[in-house]
Amino acid sequence: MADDETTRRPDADAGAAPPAAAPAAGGPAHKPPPPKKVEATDASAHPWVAGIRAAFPDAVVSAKEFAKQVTVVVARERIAEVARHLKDREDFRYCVDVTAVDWRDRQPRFDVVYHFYSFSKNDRIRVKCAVGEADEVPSISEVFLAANWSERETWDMFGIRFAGHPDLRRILTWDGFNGFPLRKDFPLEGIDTGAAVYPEEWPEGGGPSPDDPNAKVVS
Amino acid sequence: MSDERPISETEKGLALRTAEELRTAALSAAESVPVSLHPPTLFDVQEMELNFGPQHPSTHGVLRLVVRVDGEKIIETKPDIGYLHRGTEKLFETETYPMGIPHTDRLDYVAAATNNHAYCLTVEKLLGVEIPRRAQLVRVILDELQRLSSHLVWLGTSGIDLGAVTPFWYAFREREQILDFFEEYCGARLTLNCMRIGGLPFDLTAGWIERLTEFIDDLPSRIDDYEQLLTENRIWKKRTVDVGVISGEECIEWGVTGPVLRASGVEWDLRRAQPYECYDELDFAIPTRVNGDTYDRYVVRVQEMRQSARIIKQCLDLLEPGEVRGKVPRVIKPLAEEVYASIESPKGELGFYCVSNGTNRPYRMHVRPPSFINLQALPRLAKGHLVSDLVALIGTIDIVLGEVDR
Amino acid sequence: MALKKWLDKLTLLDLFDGLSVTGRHLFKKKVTIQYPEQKKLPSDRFRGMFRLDEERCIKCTLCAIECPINIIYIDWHNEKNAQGKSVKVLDRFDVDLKRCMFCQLCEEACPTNPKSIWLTTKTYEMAAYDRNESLYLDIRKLTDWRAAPNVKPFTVVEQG
Amino acid sequence: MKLTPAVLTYLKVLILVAVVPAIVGFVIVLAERRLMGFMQVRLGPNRVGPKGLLQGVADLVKLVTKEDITPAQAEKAVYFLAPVLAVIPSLTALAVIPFGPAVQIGKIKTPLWVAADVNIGLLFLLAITSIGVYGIILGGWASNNKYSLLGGLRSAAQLVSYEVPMGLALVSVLLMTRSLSMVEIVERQGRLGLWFVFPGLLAFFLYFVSGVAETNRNPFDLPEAESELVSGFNTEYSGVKFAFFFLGEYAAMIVISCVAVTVFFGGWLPPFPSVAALKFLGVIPPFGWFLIKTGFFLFCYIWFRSTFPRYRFDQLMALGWKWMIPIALANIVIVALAILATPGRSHGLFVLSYIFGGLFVLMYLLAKLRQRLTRRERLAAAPASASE
Repeated sequence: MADDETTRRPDADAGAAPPAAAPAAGGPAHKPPPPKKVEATDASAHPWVAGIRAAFPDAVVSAKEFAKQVTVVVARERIAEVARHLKDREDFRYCVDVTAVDWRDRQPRFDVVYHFYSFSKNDRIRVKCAVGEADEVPSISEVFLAANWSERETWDMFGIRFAGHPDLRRILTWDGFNGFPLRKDFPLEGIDTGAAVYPEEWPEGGGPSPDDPNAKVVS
Repeated sequence: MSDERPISETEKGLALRTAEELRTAALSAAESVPVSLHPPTLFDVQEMELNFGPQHPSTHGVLRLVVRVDGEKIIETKPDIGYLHRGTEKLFETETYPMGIPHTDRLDYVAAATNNHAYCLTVEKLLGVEIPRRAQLVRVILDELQRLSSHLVWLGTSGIDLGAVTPFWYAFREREQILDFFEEYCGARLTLNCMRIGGLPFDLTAGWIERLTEFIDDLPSRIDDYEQLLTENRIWKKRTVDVGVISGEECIEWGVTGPVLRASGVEWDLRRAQPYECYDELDFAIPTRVNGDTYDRYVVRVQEMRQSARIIKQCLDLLEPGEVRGKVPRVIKPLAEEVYASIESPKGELGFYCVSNGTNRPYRMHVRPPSFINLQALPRLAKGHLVSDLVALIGTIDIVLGEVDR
Repeated sequence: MALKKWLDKLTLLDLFDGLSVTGRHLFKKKVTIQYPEQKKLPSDRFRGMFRLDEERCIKCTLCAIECPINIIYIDWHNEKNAQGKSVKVLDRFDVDLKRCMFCQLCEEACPTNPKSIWLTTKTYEMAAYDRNESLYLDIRKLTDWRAAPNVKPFTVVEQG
Repeated sequence: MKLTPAVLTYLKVLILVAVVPAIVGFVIVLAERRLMGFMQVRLGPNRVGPKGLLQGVADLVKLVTKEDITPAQAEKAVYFLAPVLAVIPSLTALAVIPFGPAVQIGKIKTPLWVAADVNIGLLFLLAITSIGVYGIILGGWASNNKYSLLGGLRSAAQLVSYEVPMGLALVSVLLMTRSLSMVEIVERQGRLGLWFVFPGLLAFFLYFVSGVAETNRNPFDLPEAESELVSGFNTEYSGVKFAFFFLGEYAAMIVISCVAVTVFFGGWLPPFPSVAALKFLGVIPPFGWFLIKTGFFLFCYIWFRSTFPRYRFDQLMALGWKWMIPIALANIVIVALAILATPGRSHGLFVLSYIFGGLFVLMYLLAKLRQRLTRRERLAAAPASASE
């Protein structure tokens, strides 16, 4: 990212890069990229990635670079330590964002995605970890205060638990909401929580009568 | 004006320090704020829970704060958000890339152009396309006009929060004129939908540039009017100086960006740090202040308005005839990749994180909303202040609930 | 320095400055428009009420496809015209205006020239008492723009 | 029926109770909304009647016909009593205001323009206006709403603390007049040929600021504070009860303006009654002069409201106790010294006028000059700014 096209090391692939956990991560193993098309390149030798690997030899799963953005996939258990390492050693002091991606048919199902920014490098790094439905991710809100709400949002929208989060409650939906809206199996039109009555479904002035089996108490 | 000195690199709070030091510093700063900034009362008043919003005139939308107060002193603030949650991120996943642009209008609805811009920039980065120069310049003009109008809304509403009703009308007078320019350019005043992937939907209309030049030349004198009403006013100063002080390091720790960060002495602006479009060619200053209180945030925003006017003028001078829409395939099918792009919106860093799976719809489109992250710092800012200050603080971090709740 | 500050403070200079601004504006020309009597003319590109030209429409349904919220409903069937040619005839062309967000993507998608569906009608007074009746545009309402007094036919906006 | 003094008094009371609400409804509310509109580059209400003149009537009809809601958990009796308590003192206080000079009717010279020319007028006024605070406190408390309660509490603290500087400011005027009677205060100003605003410049300033605070108006409108407490003490009130609070507030504004005119601006007297060249000003009747002056102060109220932000609660108290009261006390000493130090006991007042007036004008000009210079400096020093 800080390096531009010419100084990038496209094929300095020294480390044994394990197969990408995510379909998107790593991308299909293309031949040397055609001149115009932007392709992802392996970034295992990138100094930041090397730094993480040096500190936690078992943490880095894979690394790639696309559009001058470095993505590191790390082991789920190590994410908090990696975040601390990035903040301490690499000066990534600003936690931009925490979110997740749902790969419905993949095992493990989710990717939790972190973006960190370094003021001195003026650059971002993306850290990902694969998370199963039953897994808990170590919370980085111990490392970055800024991650607090973002992690809550990720829990709210995807149902990914963050271990050690001080206040893991739903944030955008209401307490007691059933379901995780941004999962791919959550219907786009929402689920009927009984909280709203749509005129398309009920006659004018209608709505469910008290003895209607579909009528629900607003949660 | 004497404290507007240049800030050295170390003072920016960017010196390398360990994470632990920073976190403890931020936490201890939050802890060290006494529960009461005001001397204790004669009588030991029982605590009371005050429900602030969601239907409260100065929560700028549907923000709800559960405030624990002792008399009028705030002991604890708990924001409760989500009243305006519309599942925008879910909507993006079901629609093709161009169809997502109108939805971005509804995120930060007082700054639709910057939202469009960030979205288009993300998809363009994913595609690896360059947009024509004229389109870049017009995008910058639209961005800065939007920044002006957003700051004007902020100025008016935060004035009203503190009881000064008149700046609101003056600010909205100018904002209406800016909206007129938007209307003439793209046909809408608020939900603009004024950018397309690969450029812009239209070229400028005839005479638009001349009228805009006239308006921009007149703008500084209008800003002088607001400043004459507020900047030196003793009541305004009393209400804002030393209210909600936050240091630059704390801002970074909380992830706070935008004018709030710059008012705390960190000269960081994405337009300068990671220039997009043609910001690297333009000559503009990044206003910063050092105290990090509400008054400094006010000054920074007002100065930013002046700088925006400057940027627009430069862009108008640079404008040359040409294409406004780059070569983008009609059906957009990017690589199965992921990309994050962000711009400096009026509220702070507005980013889009897009994951594509090679189809014509984004697999995942995540918004990094500045208001949402900035709002996190509100309990920290409000601690120990009075209920009246809470109103000032909600105004000063400049949230738009459409963006907070998405 | 301190003396100067006290001077300002004691003479309430800041307050008088503020009063002078409002006092000056007391006599300024007012900027508001008295709405029902005076009306603001929208710009040429203003996105307002929908109109459809049935003759120009080639029934390609691109507008319905491009609509981000799927509020355009089109049905058509083939019919032989007087020359014995097979032509498409619209059965239904409905726009659910109450959900429309006036993004103009349908107009952009329209392949005919001039456009068969357009929003630049300079019409913005769309308030209605019955949202299902008045804000649901069927083909009759969409096409009788010629009768409506303040609706402009499709025009190409001059570009600068 | 003979026009005995008693009948006359009844008549005057009737006029005060019937006319003042009408003035409030028709003139002040409309003027406030129109003037604030003008200052905010808009027109304000101009739909009801010609030029919006009947807006007051429309407001009244709206308030009277509106549903009068009492919250279920409210303290009913107090909730009902509070608006009454808010409006009665303000109207009562008008009784001692002399709107014009005494008039010769037949053989007796009767104070036609004042409902009750009591010799303790000023004291009565201070006493009766401070009752008004009960209406607000009780209303805030009885509504059983946390915002209203906060509004009531603020109001209690504010009104009690601003009574003090207000009273002290008026005391310095008492030193000049040596009488508590409102009529006598005005007549003494006429005899001296000097409005008390000149020797009492400081006292007037203190009085008017406290007066604005007393009436809960901007920049001291903390008990209401729409943006903080959502109208504070009257959040739960609607319909006629709200109208009473409304009326009380505006009547209090009128009282404060009337007292300011009477005590400091020579009541019904034309400007500079002793200057012969200005004798032609007498064409306007005394009551006319009174109205013009009162109108000016009411305009100031509106002007302040559209210009200033609102103080914070603790700052308001600090201003009251740390600044206003000490200054008021110092002012009493200054005035007393000026009266005692000079022969004739009135010469000192003139000296004081020159000192106060000269000092203020000089300081203002200096400050203005300094502002001009620094502004030019600032513009010169900031070429980066787009304001050139």
